[in-house]
Amino acid sequence: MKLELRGITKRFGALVANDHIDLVVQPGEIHCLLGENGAGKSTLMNVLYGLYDADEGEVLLDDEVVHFAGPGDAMAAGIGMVHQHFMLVPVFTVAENVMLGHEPTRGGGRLDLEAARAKVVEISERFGFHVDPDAIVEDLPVGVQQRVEIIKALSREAQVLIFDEPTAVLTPQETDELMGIMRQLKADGAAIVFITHKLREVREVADRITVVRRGAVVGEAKPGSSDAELASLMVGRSVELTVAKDAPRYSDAKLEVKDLEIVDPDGLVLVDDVSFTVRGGEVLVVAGVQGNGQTELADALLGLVTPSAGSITLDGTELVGRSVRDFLGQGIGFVPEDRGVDGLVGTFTVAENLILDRIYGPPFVKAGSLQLRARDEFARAAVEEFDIRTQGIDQPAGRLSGGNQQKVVLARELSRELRLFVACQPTRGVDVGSIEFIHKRIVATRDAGVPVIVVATELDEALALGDRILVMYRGRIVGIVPATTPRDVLGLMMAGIAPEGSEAA
Amino acid sequence: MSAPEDRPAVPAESPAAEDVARKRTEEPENRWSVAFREIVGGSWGVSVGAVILAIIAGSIMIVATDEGVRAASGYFFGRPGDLLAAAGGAISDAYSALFRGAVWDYRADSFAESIRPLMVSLNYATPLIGSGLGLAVGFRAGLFNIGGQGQMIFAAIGAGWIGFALQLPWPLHMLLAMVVGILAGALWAGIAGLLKALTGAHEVITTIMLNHTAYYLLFFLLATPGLLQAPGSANPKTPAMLESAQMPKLLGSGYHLHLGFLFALAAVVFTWWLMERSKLGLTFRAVGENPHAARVAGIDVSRTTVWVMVVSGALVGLAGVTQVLGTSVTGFSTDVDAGMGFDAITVALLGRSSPLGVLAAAILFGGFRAGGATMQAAEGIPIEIVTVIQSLIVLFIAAPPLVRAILRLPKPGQTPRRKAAQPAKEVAA
Amino acid sequence: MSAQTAVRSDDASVSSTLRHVTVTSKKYPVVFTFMSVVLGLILLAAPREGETKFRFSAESDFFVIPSISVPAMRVAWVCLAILVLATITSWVLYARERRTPLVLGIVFAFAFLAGFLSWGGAGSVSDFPVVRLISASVLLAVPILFGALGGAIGERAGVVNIAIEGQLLASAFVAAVVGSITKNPWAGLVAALVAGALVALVLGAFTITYRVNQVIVGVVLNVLVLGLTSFMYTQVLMKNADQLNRTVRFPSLPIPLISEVPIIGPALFRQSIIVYLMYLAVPLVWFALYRTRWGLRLRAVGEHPLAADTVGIKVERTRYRALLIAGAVVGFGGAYYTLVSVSAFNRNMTAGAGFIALAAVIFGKWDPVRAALAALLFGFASALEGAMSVVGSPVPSQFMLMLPYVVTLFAVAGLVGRSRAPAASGIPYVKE
Amino acid sequence: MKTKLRLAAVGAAAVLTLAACATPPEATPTTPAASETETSTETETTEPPAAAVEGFRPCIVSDAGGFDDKSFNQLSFEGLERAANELGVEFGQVQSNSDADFKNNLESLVATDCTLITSVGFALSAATVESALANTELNYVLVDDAADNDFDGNVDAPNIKPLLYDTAQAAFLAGYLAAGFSEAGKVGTFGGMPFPTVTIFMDGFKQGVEHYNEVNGAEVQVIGFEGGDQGSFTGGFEANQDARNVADGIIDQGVDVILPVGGPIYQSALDSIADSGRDIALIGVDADFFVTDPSTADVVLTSILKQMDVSVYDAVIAASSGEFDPTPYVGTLENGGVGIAPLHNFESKVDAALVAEVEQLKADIISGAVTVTSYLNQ
Repeated sequence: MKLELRGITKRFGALVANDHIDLVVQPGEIHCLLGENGAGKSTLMNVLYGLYDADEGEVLLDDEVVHFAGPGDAMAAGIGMVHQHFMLVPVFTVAENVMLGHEPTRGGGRLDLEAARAKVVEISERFGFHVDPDAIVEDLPVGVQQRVEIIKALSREAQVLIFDEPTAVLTPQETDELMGIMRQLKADGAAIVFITHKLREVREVADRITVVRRGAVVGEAKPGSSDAELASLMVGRSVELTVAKDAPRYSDAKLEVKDLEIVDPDGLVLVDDVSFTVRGGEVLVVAGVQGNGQTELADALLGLVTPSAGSITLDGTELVGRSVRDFLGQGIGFVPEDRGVDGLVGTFTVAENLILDRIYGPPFVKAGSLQLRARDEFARAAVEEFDIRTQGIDQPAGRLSGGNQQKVVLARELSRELRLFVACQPTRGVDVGSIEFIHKRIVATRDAGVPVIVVATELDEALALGDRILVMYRGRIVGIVPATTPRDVLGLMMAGIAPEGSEAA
Repeated sequence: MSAPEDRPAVPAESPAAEDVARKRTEEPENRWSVAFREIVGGSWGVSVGAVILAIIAGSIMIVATDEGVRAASGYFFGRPGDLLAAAGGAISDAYSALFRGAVWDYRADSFAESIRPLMVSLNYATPLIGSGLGLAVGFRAGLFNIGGQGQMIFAAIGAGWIGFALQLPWPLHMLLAMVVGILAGALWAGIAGLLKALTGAHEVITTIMLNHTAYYLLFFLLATPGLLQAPGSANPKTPAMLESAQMPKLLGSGYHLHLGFLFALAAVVFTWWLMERSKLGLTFRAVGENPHAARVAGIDVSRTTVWVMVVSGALVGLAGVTQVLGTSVTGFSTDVDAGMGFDAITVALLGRSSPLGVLAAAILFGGFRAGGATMQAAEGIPIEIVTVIQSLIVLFIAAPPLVRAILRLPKPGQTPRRKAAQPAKEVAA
Repeated sequence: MSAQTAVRSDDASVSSTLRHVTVTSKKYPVVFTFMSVVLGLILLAAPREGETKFRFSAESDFFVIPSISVPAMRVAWVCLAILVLATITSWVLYARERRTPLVLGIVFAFAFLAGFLSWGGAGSVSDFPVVRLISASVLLAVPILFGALGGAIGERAGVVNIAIEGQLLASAFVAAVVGSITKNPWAGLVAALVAGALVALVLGAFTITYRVNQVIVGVVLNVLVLGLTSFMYTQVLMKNADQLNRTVRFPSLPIPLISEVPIIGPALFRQSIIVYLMYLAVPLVWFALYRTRWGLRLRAVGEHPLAADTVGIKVERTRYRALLIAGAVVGFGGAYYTLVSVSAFNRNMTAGAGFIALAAVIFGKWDPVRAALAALLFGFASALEGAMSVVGSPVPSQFMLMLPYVVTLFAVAGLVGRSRAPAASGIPYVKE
Repeated sequence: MKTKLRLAAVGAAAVLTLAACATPPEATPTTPAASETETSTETETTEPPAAAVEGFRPCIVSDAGGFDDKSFNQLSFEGLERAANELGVEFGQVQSNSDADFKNNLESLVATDCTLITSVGFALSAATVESALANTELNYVLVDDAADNDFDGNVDAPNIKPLLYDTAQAAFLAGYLAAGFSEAGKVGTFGGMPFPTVTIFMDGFKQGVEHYNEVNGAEVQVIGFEGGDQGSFTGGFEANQDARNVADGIIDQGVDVILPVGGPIYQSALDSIADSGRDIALIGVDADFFVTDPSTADVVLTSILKQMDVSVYDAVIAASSGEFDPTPYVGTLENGGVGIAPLHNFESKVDAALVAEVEQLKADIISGAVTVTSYLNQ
């Protein structure tokens, strides 16, 4: 089926998210929509999918104008979408999620679970997915969850498939597999829209590339274009693609983690016998596919979870069993994985968020009372220093863009006297400009002699930032390797295969 | 409330120029224009509309119960004017009685007499302020404290016992009774907080159960000689509070209003300071808005939960204390809470959980309670009508679009506002 | 390669390859210890004499099981011994990092009850009718159970229903009026369902369409319904009680054969149609929620409305429908008041049952079956209070009246603990 | 958006419709309830009321029970309403929701120029005294309390007439009658809440049964009351499943006479009796149920009368002609303020000898030969 968008314009109040965008996708073609976070790609696709009404313009399927009142219409017309934030009900099983909205029933509205299971098995066998139809979605690794999304789209015989930033949460291997799946779908005659900001992937699979910036199409690129060409087209200026950093100057071992074990309430061992050390002036990247224990390990480094065994010592002080506040008091800076959930109170102002973990004494609290002047002075300075784009320090933090939210968290954590800095996926969902900024700050922290731990799921980031890379798999350390390790070796490690001669776990 | 003179006259020629202008005049522009808009097109208009709508609904009920109207409706087709006149008369009689009972008795001879209803309203508002603040603190911290009844009862037990059983000079006696009462309220709420912190038991369940438990416990204490029961009496009622424990009347014995009202006002200020300016309040709000982020920021969520309930219970306790030491000084019985624990939920919600909002809502409700009695006494209007009007007001205030739709009020912010653009950015991101 | 990240039963899933250790909780032993101490203190502080009689059959039973008399204190001490043994076992298991089996909890509960009842009924002329205890538990639970089912449906769809109390009261009122006018309980029942749904409609209009805070609307609706029904009761019903407030109640319909089964038969199967409907309602609601298309969509809307929207489910419409059905379910509970329990409406006759139902919803972790069990537990505690007061137990009546609430408090704190609401419950769905 | 508005309009309309339903049916001017009360009371007082003095305005304030409590508030209200109607004067009424309302409600009545204010219930005692002392030119009637809050044995204000009822005396007779009537040898009672005004019925009833046992060497048992505050209580004054449960529990013990005390909860007992399928007699309280609620005609053995309507009526009539007499009134068997109602349908079922014994017992109580204890004479 051929998909065509003509002059799509979508406004949110004064903001023009999509400005007369035209796009044509032919059957059997992968059309890449390349653009930064916030360029309006997702908005465009949500218009196409019937989630938003376009203010102007029209959608054509096989040269006929169609109008979608909601996603139901879009799906019925043969459009499927794999959402960036998975549209899966976490407590449902795979089969339930796949059938939701077009459930096979036996008489009286009874669900035909058998049929739904069979469908899941059938599709997953067709593409070699290996997905258990009865697994609860929230228990599945993200990679598998994404397959469920794809199965969901395919189960409705979608002929136009939209992939919205699908690789953000995948391992390199999983990404490769996804590329394979996309090619397979293309061969089956599907029209595919592939939304991303990752240049490597674009060059790998795209048949055509459309670049959007600030809501408008800025041009088409050939699949053969270089990274630098694509990047400058996307951002509008030339971009530094690597992180500039000096050789590390290590001091003594500062952080020592020994035989750490973390058990969840059901008795699953999420972090299993993990030991490592980090020296001052060193960035240790904890790499791995999401859900392999890195989150819990990082949480333990702030006392958010109490390990069932093992020790964490910082400069010789044992921290296990202490409260989060004690951890903070020891000079640990922490950037959580999901800033919206763990990093910020969205309804609080920027100023309030900037002091949120510094309220245990002067200068921001005296005699139980908040010191507004000190707070606001600090906030203004931080906004300046970290280039936080906000209308003012009284703006609710939740209203900021992702990159600026992350800068608020970073500003709060880095403006304290630190003895350890832990950053979990610090650049997730952040625009290119902010990524550069955040990377620079992390490197600066390292250069100041602070031991730094970065949890990363993207190999690019791991390689760019790390001095050493610790790879975790199923709660255990696969190996700790230097940052010069080749990508494919790291990829294998992330899948649990230890290379010859790596540091002992 | 004046016209927004401070509004910048800088024409927005280019976005950049507008940006600069905005930055420079940010504070005054915000404050004045927002207030102006709210009064004209926004929430004030809606509030007035809500009251009007609720009063119309109340009128229907008033007309339905009025004898004169019923008589006139018997011969409606003969003389329709009579029915309308009777209905109009009944409605205006009822609402003027409400006004006379709640705000200003224009029939009274002297100013001193005329102002008395307002004092009655404020007196009724006193416990609603305390309990409303208590619940509001809970709401802001994400806890739904339905336990106002139990906490007020416990405060009453504590304050009441001190109030008649000890011999101390004023004001020491009163202050001691207050402290004990407030602590008792805090303790009873703290149980729910502790249970939540330790076992995760949902506060809605525990506070409901604690309400009933406190009620029967009070009943037991009142019915058992030697405990709270007035000596020599068989009735479940306490003796009168000793003079030294009472909250003196503020304007002489002719008026209801007592010192408790000032304490309630102090509680408004305190709560504002607590929630907006104190460290503890910041942790309360952080836990309420986003417990995950609060934890990461080093805030002990469980401990904060207990503290929230304790503070909430203490404020509700203040309401119980003012009832016992100020309003029902002749002794109290099992319904000392007077349904305030539940009314407080509405008050807190109507006041949007802000201290000033709670104050306003409490005075509104106090006025209804005071005026309701006059409406009944003078016009024989059933008291339930007041309840209905009250709840309709809250419903309508809570749903501005509905009020606008019915009354065809203009929508606020017809001119594009900056705020409108904000969520869009998020969407686009 | 893919086999390692994907999940399949033959291949090892992530969870199965993770090491597993046993986690034990101190909850059971602590609760056991507490309860044992309580009974021990009661027995020591207030020993009583005489025998306690337990009756196991109703008067009209086909099979009559003889009543038994037991020496009260001796039995009570034996029960206490059992409690102590169970407590010790539980601590030992905890020390050995093993979980206390549910069976032990059930044994403990029974022993505690038997001990407490033996003590309470000592020397009384009255006996403990075990059959009645069971039937009263069920009957006292009826409005709460229907309320809880309705509440669970609403919350599953993402609407917190604080207005259960209002729905119960409104439907009790309407059932009384319509039932009295028509002299037909069926008409009253239908009217009650409509009334319940109508209150739900108002709730829906404000919360779904106007996105008003669901708690506000619920709380206010309770007040509104109480005001309106009290108003109508005093202004209309009281003046025409014969025509407007005297219903013909549903008769009790013994079910042939099973109603003759000892103990259970007379307790559970000599009831009115609404009680039988309740027996059916629990599995039916469970089935509807978990096994039908309606239920799947409803739960999806309550957990992740955006996801539901993206697959073409109309979120608001689904919520409205769920609320209306939930309101009708609550309506059954309201009808019970005036069409089964008592033949007339009176002011505020629900007396807070809706709030207990709300507690049952949470207690039951938003699951219809568990919520029903929670309602039954409350019913049981109330029934126990009634039975104890009839035998003239030495506990002051105020404390007896407290019993159901204290039991619930302990059950919630001791046994249930943290619960997880449907993710989108209480949050209006805003689609820009 | 249009559909949304429409939906909301429907919702609002639903609310308004509910409100509009409140219109009482105009076609039925004489309501049975009202006419019954009239007939019941008219038989008891026959003297025509004197003309009221200029400006006489009787008023009444309830306690938290409200005027529809089917108990003292309602009866007092009916007495006042009848007096006012006969006098052709307007009257004022205020219903209290709680303790906190008493003072203001009394003041509201004072402000509407009431000349006689009737307060119902012990809870209003202190507030009434306060109001009476502040408004010495007005008259007050206080139902069910001695208006003696300092317990010196005297009424605290000179312009209050306390109305008290030694209901235990009447309940004693009912207990004796019930014990004699019972074939099962078991009679039962339960109350709404353990208030003294409730337990006094249960207490007198129990004493009556015990007296019967003593006199006749019988062993009739009382189920549901142990004395003091211990007994079966429903925990409220609503006729609902809680009340049903308590009634069912007592009936299940095999009683054949039951005395429910506390406003509407007798309705639960009534339905409980109906569902038990047995012949169980019910004893009414406050008013003669046979008259006030004809649906009880087949089961009501007798009623323990507490003639609040009559004494309030009498007090109002007296005050209307300027003859207000603040002497405390204690309703007893002797002055007819309390008593037991005729047996009506049970006349044929009760042994004439037993009726005679009850009559004799009444005389003995009046003469003091038999003493009945209650909180009023302790």
